[in-house]
This record gives sequence, structure tokens and C-alpha cells, in this order.
Amino acid sequence: MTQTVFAEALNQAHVEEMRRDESVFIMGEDIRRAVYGATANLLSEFGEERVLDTPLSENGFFGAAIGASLVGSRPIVETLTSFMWVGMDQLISQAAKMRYMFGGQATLPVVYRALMMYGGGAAAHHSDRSYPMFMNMPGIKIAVPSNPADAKGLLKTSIRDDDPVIFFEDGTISGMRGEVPDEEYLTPFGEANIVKEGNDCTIVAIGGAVNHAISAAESLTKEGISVEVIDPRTLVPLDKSSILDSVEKTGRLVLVDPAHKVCSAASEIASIVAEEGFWSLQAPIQKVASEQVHIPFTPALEKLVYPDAIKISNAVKKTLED
Amino acid sequence: MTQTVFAEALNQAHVEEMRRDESVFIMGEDIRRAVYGATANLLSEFGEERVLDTPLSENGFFGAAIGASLVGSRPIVETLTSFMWVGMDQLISQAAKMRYMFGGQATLPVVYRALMMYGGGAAAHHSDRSYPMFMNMPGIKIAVPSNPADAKGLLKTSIRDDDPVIFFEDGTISGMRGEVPDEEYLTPFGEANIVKEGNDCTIVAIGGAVNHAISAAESLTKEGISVEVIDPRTLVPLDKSSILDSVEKTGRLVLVDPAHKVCSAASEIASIVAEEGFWSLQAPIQKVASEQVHIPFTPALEKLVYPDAIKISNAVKKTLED
Amino acid sequence: MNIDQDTLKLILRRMWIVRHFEVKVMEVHSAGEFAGAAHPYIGEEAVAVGACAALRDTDYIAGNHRSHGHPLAKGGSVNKAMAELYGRVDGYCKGKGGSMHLADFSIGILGESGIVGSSVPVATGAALASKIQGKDFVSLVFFGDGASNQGACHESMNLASVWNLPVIFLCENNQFAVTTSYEETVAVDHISDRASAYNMPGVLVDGQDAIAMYEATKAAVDRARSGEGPTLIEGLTYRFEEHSLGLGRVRRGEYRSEEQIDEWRKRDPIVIHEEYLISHEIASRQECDAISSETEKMVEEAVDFARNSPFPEPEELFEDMWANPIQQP
Amino acid sequence: MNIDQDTLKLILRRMWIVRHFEVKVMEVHSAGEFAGAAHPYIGEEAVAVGACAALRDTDYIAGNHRSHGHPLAKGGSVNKAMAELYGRVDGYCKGKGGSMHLADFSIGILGESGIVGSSVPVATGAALASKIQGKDFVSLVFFGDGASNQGACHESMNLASVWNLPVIFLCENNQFAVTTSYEETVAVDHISDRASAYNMPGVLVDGQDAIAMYEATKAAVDRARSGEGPTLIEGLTYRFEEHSLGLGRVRRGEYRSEEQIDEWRKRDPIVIHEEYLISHEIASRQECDAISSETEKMVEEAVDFARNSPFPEPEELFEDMWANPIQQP
Ligand SMILES: Cc1ncc(C[n+]2csc(CCOP(=O)(O)OP(=O)(O)O)c2C)c(N)n1
Ligand SMILES: Cc1ncc(C[n+]2csc(CCOP(=O)(O)OP(=O)(O)O)c2C)c(N)n1
Ligand SMILES: [Mg+2]
Ligand SMILES: [Mg+2]
Repeated sequence: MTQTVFAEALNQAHVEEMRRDESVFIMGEDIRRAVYGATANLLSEFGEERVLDTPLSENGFFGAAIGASLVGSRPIVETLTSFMWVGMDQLISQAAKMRYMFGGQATLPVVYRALMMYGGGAAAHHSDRSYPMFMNMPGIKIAVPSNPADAKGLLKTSIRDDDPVIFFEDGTISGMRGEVPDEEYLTPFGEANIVKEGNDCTIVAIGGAVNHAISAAESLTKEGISVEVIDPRTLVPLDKSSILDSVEKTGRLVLVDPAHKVCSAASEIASIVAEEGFWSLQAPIQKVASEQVHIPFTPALEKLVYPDAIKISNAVKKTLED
Repeated sequence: MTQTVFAEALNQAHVEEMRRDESVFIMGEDIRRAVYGATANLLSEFGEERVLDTPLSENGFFGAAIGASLVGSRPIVETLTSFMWVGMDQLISQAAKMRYMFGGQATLPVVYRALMMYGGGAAAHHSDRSYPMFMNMPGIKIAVPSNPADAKGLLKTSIRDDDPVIFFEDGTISGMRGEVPDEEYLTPFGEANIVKEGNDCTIVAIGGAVNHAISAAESLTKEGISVEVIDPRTLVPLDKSSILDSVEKTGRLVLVDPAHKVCSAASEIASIVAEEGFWSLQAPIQKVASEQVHIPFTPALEKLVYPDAIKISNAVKKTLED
Repeated sequence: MNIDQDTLKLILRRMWIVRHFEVKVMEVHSAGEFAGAAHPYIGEEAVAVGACAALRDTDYIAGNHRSHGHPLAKGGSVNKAMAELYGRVDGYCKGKGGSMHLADFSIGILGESGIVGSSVPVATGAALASKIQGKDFVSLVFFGDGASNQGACHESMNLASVWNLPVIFLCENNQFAVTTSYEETVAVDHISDRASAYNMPGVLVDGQDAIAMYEATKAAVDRARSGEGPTLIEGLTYRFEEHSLGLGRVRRGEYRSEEQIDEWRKRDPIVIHEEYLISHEIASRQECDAISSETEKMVEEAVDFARNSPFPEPEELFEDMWANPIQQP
Repeated sequence: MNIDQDTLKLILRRMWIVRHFEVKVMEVHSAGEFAGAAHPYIGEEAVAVGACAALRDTDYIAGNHRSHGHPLAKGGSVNKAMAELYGRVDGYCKGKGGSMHLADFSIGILGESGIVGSSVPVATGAALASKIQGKDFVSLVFFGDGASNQGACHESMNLASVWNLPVIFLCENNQFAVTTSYEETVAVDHISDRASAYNMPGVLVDGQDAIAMYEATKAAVDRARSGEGPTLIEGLTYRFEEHSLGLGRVRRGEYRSEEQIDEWRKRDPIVIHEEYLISHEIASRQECDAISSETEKMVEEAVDFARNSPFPEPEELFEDMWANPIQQP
């Protein structure tokens, strides 16, 4: 195990997979000079044909990646969630729908790495956390790692998966350090991580919010409250049974989601538990998600939008009071 | 009251509002020749300057409508939900975000009329029901009428509203007839319609699914089951209290949503009730929404995807068994 | 002329296949044999057939909603195409795609798309892969005059040019997008004029002349295959029928005059090609007629094939979603 | 030359405002006085200032992420702009927008946009409204060489041309999109060459020369105002500083040579304009210096203004979402 920064773990995943499989290539804006870090040194090792700087044409190159994936290449696309609106048609109409529409003839091993650059004064245009929207549309697998080890393991799995994947990178943890195994490993899709075991309440947290959930759990422990923290790691597929099992044990559920709260991943999980885990529930489900406003620039307001450890602790206490 | 077809009710709303307010104009593809019906005869009455046929450039003309709305015009845009992916950047980055981002300086009275053409063999590329995605993003009001009278009344309200509205037209009921008042009226945003009162179970249904819910309720009545049917009519704003009040009375909730079930409007409402109406619930919440697959062309499969009266009846019975 | 007699006859054969197919589709559709929209290619056959005759099986094509002509022009199966329109399991997409989504990946047909403009980036990407993989496969995409106004076209043409990709942008200018004339929506006289904005050759071709389409495409294919990059071709043509079948509620005004329609009908691409074959003694009248009746029979048989093919079973609803399956939510 | 002395001096004044503003922003940003990104306009001042000098207050502009120069060039408030960067209530957007989202609807500044290319359709729409409303307001949109590859530009230029709208597409070609040279990503030699694809005039202008920018824009404004339609102007320029401040983790290679940077720095637009004013005896050296120090002081005061302005209160988080408010979910 080595202490590794999130962005560096991503870089390792690229290097290992591009070495392993010649059909993998990467494209994006300013990736040769690694403007966002994760693509450092790829150009020198893999050359211009496999490391492509694109024009500012998200719809065009998102679609080009789809076309390349259809005929034997395995493209990785680097982008920001906020630029995906520009290329939305290719993501939805083609990446998500093509295989089904063509009766299974099309196979699309393409990965979109989408940085969510929220939390640092990036304002409304650059701060999207849009995975719930893509969850609504069938056909795209969705990973949202919460630490460097999962980032590396899930990205490698994404690259090897034969379906379109959007790999959401939580910008609030780009600088996070964590243990990363030295030997090669893959983190499977659809297996939640039980980050911490506990008995009184289940917290399901997504992406960077997992760390806030852990902080909350630690401070609650001091107050004698034992919390179980679950990180789904992938939202499509979603490990429903780990969540339902945990709620069966604890009887209480708090959902923590950095996305806007309406029709969020938290809403979806709440609806699953309200249907399939209803008889386990001993108290109302609490949703701690981003407020339904845009991300204000000013730091005075921005921090109020997102879930944090205090909001989570309060929500846990609320479920215990009920 | 006059029996009026859905598309004709929309047409009336256009005519009345364009007569009332000179700043209203409409743009879209082939609207002069009214390819989708709702814009019939607008060209002859209002002329080429107020009835604009656009090039096939959704991102371009969706954005042009935004720009026009900023400076005193009130544009209506006609499109299909499935074409909104192409213009997604303008809808999200500009229509939804602009006002907040500019500290309230921008006012955007623009209406996107988006036809959901599902249910008739239109296949995956033309059958989207995407309102849940737009619910996730703050800044856009969302109407989904379920009958001709609401279609007219809500469209008129949409045109007069000073915020961006996406007005989702359920294609399965384009030919529906219903009573439409002869005198002028507006249907308010954020007021659910209690379509039918009942005591044993609440059904909240959206758009075309309201009719299926009514059928289900009728057949359940014969079996001695009294169902309350609620049509939210607008999803942003959502009339939470009507739903919570009803669940308080019935103790049971079935949600019916033609959208894909994951992160659907049904998921959102379930999550609200699981939090705020938990203690009223006497049984698990049932979600009857579209299966999480794309819309297959073949009629042999397509009909299996959507909610129908039988699925709804079964869900109601399930909540009563529990 | 650089085109052999077999190719000239193949072109006739394929044009007849498309024509008979479309005529039959109009007939059975109006008889209510299948649902959904269908966009007849009648009148435009020379564009796709001429172009595809210049391609190899390993080359890629992608297309749009006016979708039957493209795969049939590239040698796709008449049976599978027809069965798809009928929504049957033996259709190209097992009934899941329908008219607007034919595809045959075994012979490089990467699929038709219902979203106008959206297959242009995809085809460009296939060309990119071809280049990265060191293959000499060429990619060709069909799109309409309406589609040419989409941002996707701009972005793809620019991308193809700066990356020097083996792709051919083939604009089927039938002069209308549904009811809207291209003269009202395209700012420039000829769509092929836009090639200069991307530093690539732009060629305006008579789209009723299959041989001209073949030759222009062949030149573009040769360029692409030898690494010289993309070409924009505009085939000026006309659809003889309405925009689409099956949009029952669609009302149409008179956006095209009877005279204009008649004028263009006189330039039937099949008649033009047959006259060429006969006057150049490449095929006799009888041979041409034989090709027509033979392909007409193929299409009849395809209808039988489609009618006899079963509808998919309910459990097939959940198949074909994933290449690496997951538990269905 | 059709430009009066007051305008020439106003241009100098506004260029100095922008320059001092940006120099100050670099200083206080690196001192950590506010967060987020900021994209300095230093070196490009002649483009926006020259262009906006040809506009009226009632004309519209819209811009992009390199955002401070545009509103200041149109006469925006230095205080409000600076306070916005500081995230304060007295900022243009009450602190909600920050550097990339300045706007002043009272003088036609319809706002800067962080999504590259996305203000181009918006500005086109303002021009459409102007036409429909029978007003003679002109709309001008600033976008970069990088943005020119976005579909939004293609669609908007085509739209503006077929509808004959009073809009000016002003491409600030500073030759790079972050680290990517426009020569690698734009298929054509000059972005202004693309005008022919939309049947509108395309003008290549020396973007270091404010007078040239003024004149080209003036001609386009006159055209637009008199109903002759849109124009594409390319101002060839260079940014003297890095792409942006505040993206801490952004690593940069040497994508521009020191020589190239030095070469372009020699063509400082303010120096060029001052030399013109002095050599033509429109202003003396002292006058120029006075303008510089006066505007420098304005900027100093703006910093004080910003520092003294309060941050918004928590309850303001939920304000400004809706023009017709609804219950917050
Ligand atoms: C993005 C998008 N917008 C609108 C439509 C609706 N539509 C289908 S075909 C068509 C016209 C297309 O015209 P053109 O590209 O010239 O092709 P043609 O039908 O003439 O062959 C339109 C507007 C669509 N399918 N996709
Ligand atoms: C749609 C979109 N893609 C990518 C980005 C990231 N980005 C911000 S500025 C920029 C470069 C823009 O270049 P150009 O248009 O030439 O403007 P300049 O910065 O040179 O003034 C990029 C890639 C973005 N903001 N929006
Ligand atoms: Mg056409
Ligand atoms: Mg630039």
C-alpha cells in the first residue's frame, strides 16, 4: 500500500490500462499538457495517436469516441460534468441508446471521465453534479469513487467494461490522499463498500460526501451513536441489497448526496427503501443533499448548499428521535 | 364547456395569448405548416415575424429564444423532448442558470413546448419522457398536463410566467377529448388536481398516466376499493401538501410515472413522503413507472414498458395486502 | 469513365431493390401492417446506391431517419430490413429499432439515426479509429440539407479536417427538411460551398445520376484511403413522396408546387441509369426489366419473410441493454 | 478616419481601466483575496474596447469566461465588477456570479458565460428580438478561437444570416484555447474565412490596434443597424498572461515560446494607441499618463469598495432563483 493522491491514482489507471491494451486511447481538451492532472505523462509514453487534444467541440468528439468504440477502439474521454450539456445528444441519443436500438449489434466500450469541479468558487456554470440525470436514462454505467483506491480500481474496471461508462470525479477530493494497493487490482461494479459498520442508523453517501459521512459517524460515536456508512461506489449498477440489508439491521436511513436534492440519487435510494425495505424502517428517511439552487460563486453562500458533517449528524439524530 | 381535442386546446392557448400580448412569438421546425398540429393557423393570423420556422439547429434557436426573452420578448419554442438533448446546453447552462448567476438581473419568460411522442412505435430516439432530469436542475418550471382543459390553462400560465418553463405534452393523449371552459381561465402552477377522491389508497399519476390511474380506480371501485387519484399538473413547483394530506388520509401510496423509473418524478415523490409523510404510511410505497430499458420499436414489447391500468390496480392491491 | 460494367449493373440492381422496397413499404404501411414512421427514399436512390458502389464491405456507413436506402445500397439484407420494419425477431435489430434504426455491423453499416445530425460525429469517430488502428477503412455518412445546419456537422467536419480523417460527408440535399425549403434555412447557395470553411474539397453532384455519384464518391474514397483526408459531397436530389408515412396527425400545407414535383419526377434516377445502360449497350431493355422483376420478387419474398417472422417474446424486453450485463433495476 | 477625438480618448481611458483592473486582479488574487478562476484580458484590450466604442448603451453585448474586459469596455462599473469578484453583495450579481459571470442589464451587458460558445446563441436571440420589436439595437458577441469550433457558433451564424439579424460575431483570436494552438484545431487559416459559409462579410482585423477594431466594428454596426444583417469579425490578438488564475492544480507545459510571447508583448495595444494619440497630437504624453493614473486610482478605489462590501447573508442563498417565486423544494 502506498499513500497516493486521487489524481495520481487516476493517472496510474490510465498508464496501466494503456500499457495492457493497445486499443485504449484518450482524447480531451488540453490533455497532452495535463491541465487537470490525471493525464500527466501520457503523451510522452503513448504518443500523439493515442493521446489526442481535441478542438472545443464536445458534441463532436464525444460522438467521435462513440464511433471509435463501435469499431474496436476503447476511447477514454476527459471532460467536466458541466461541459457534458454541450455533448448531451451524443451521450444520450447515441452512447446510451445505440446498443439496445440496434438489437445488441453495437458494443460501446467508451469511458467519459467527468470532473465535478464544485466546492471551490467555480460558480453555477462549472459546478454540476449531474449523475442523477444519467441514472434516469438507461444504458450508461455510472461510477462515483470516494477515495484514491476506488478511483484507480473503478477506472480500470470502467476501461475494461464493454458498455459506456461515465466516471464522475468529485473535485472536492482531487487532492485527497489514501492507501492504494501496490499490486494490480480491479474494483468491481455494483458492490457497495461498507466503509464503517454500525447498528443505530445507516448512512448511504456518494462521492466526496462519503468523507463527510465518516466525519459525522466519528463524532456521533463519541456521543454513543453507532452509524453504518455505505458507499455504493457505482450508481448503475446499484448494490441495492447491501443497502437493504443494512437498513434491516439499523432501521434508520440517512442519504447523503452532493447532487441537487430533487430527483437525486438520494431520492432514488429513498424510493427503493420505501418500497422494498419499508418494514425495516423505524423512522422517516432523511435526505441530506444539495439545496435546490444553483451554485453561488461567493464562498459565503456556496458552502451552505452542500451536505456536510454537521447536517449529516443532525439528520442521524433526527432519525433517532423519531 | 366544449368538447375539445388536446392539440386544439393548445392551439387556443397560443391564439389567445398571442392576441393578448404582442411580445409573444413562436418558433420551431415546420410550425408554419403546423406539422404537429398545435400551431395551426398561427401564421395567417400573426404573420412571419411572430411565427418563425427555424433551421434544424436546436441549440442555436433554443438559445436565441433565451436571448430574445432577456430583452422583452416572450418566445414559445416548439420541439420534441427527444430533440432537447441537442439543445441541452442552452436549456441548462443558460435558461436554468442565468437568472441566479446574474443575481436576479435576468428575466427569462420563455416556454419550451416539448412533445413526448412515446407509445406509438416511435422507438428509442423519439420516445423520451425527460422531465425528471429537468426536475433535478433548479431554475426551470415544469408542467405536464393530463387533459385538454389543463393543457390550455397551464400553457396560458406558462406563457405569462416570467421564468423558463418546459411544457411537456404527452403524445399518448394528443388526440384526447375533454371539456374545455368557454370563458378565459388560467390553471395555476403548483396546485395539484384531486381527480377523484377516495379513502383506501392514494395514487399520484403524471401526464398521460392519469387516465390509466382513473381507469384503475374505476375498476377497483367495483371491487370495493376506494382510491384517491391526484394529478400534480406541475412538477416544479410541486404541490407537496396535497399529496401529503391525501396520504395522511389513506395511509397508502402508489406513484405512476411514464418516465423511466430510476430517479423519476415517482422516486422524488416517494422520497418526500418517506421523509415527511412517513408516519402516515401503513404500507410500502409502490412505484409504477417505465421499465429501465429503452423504448423498443416493436409493439410486442413497447407496451410492456409503460404503466397501465392493470399494473396500477395490482400495485394498489399490493399496498392493501401489506 | 472508370467504372466497370458489373458495377454499373449492380447499381441498377440496388436502385431497383430500394425502389421496390419503398413502394412496397408505402403499400403495406398504409394497409396498417406495421406502426411508426417511415421515410421513403423514392427519387433519391442514385445518391446512396452510387455512393455505396464506391465502398468496400469493410468501409463504414452511417445514416439518418430516411433510412432504408442506405443499408440496402450497401448490400444489406432485404429480408432483415423488412422484418425490422415489421418489428419481428428476424429483423436487423430483432424488432427493437424499427424503420429509423436499421444497422448491419457485419458489413460496416453502423446504423441509422432518428436524431437529425447525430450520426455525423459517430461516423467521424469510426474514421478516427480506422486511422489510429492503421486500417484503410473509409467512413461515409449520409445526412440531409436540414442536418447541415446542426452544430454536429460543423464540429465533425472541422475535426475530420484537422485530424485528416478518412471520412466522406455526403449531404443528400433533397431541398427540404420536412416542409422547410433549404433556401430559407441554409445561408449559403450550395451546402458543398461550406467545405472551404473546413479546408476540404466540396463537390456538388447531380444526385439523380448514379454514375456521377459513384465517381465523386470514388474520388473521395481514394483520397481518404490514401490518407489525404475528408471530402464534402452534396448530392442535389429530390424526394418524390411525402416526408414520412405514419405520422398520422401531421398536417401538411402545399410547400412544394405540383410543377416542381413533376419536373423532378421526370428526372427519375432509375430511368436515367437504365437509359445510360441501354444506350451504351451495357444492358438491354430486357435485362433491365429482368433486374426489376427479380428484385421486385425479392421484396415480395421479404414481406412474406417478415410476416412469418414472430414478434419477440416479453422476456426479450430486457435483453440487449448491456454488453456486460448488470442486474436490471 | 471616421472617429472623433473624444472617442479616441475614451478608448485610451477604457483600455487603461481594463489593464489596471486586470493587473490588480492578478495581485489580489495571488494574495488570496478571493477564490475561483479569473482569466486576464491583458494584451487583448484593444479588441473589446475598440469594438464597444462603436456601440451605443442600448446595444447588447455578451461574452465568455475571459470576462472582465467586455463589460468594462462597454462602460460597466469598476466598483461593481471588482466587488463581484470578491463575492460581495455590492457586486454586479450580488456575489452569486463571480469572475466569469459579470453582467449589467441596465446598459445592455447581457452577461458573460463560463461555457465556451454558449453566449453566441443568446446574443443572436437578442438581435432577433431587436428585429421583431422593430428596434435598431445591435447585438455583439465576444467569443474565442477555441469557441469558434463549437456547434453553437455554426448554428448561430447560419441563423443570423438567414434571418438577417443585427448581430456581430466578434472572434477574439488570441491563438490559443488554454494550451491548444488554434492552428491545430481550426481547419481554416483565418476564422473570418468561415463567414463565406454563412454568406456574411468576414473581416480580419489587427486586434492590437484599437482604432482598427473600432472601424471594423463601426462598419458592421452600421450594416446591422440599417438592416443589412450580421458580420463576422476576427480580431487577431494575443494574451500576455497565462490562461487563468486560480486553477491551482493546473499544470502547464511550454505551449508558447518565450520568443513568441516577447514578440507579441512588443505590440502592446495601449502603447500602440498612446503613440497614435501623441503622434497625431490628439493627446499629450502627460494627458495619457494622467488617464492612466486616474484610472489606476479608480481601480484602487474599487478594491477598497469591494473589500468593504459585506458578504451576502445566508438567507440570500434562496433569492434570485425565480422571477415569479415558488415554494423552494
Ligand atoms: C434533432 C432533430 N430535430 C428535429 C427532428 C425532426 N425531423 C425529422 S426529419 C426532419 C427533417 C430533416 O431534413 P433533412 O436533414 O434535409 O433530411 P430529409 O428528411 O430531407 O431527408 C426533422 C425536422 C429530428 N428527428 N431530430
Ligand atoms: C464547453 C466548454 N468546454 C471547455 C471549457 C474549458 N475551457 C475554458 S476556457 C477554454 C479555452 C477557450 O479558448 P478560447 O475560446 O480561444 O478563449 P480564450 O480563453 O483563448 O480567450 C476551455 C477549453 C469550457 N469552459 N466550456
Ligand atoms: Mg432534406
Ligand atoms: Mg483563445
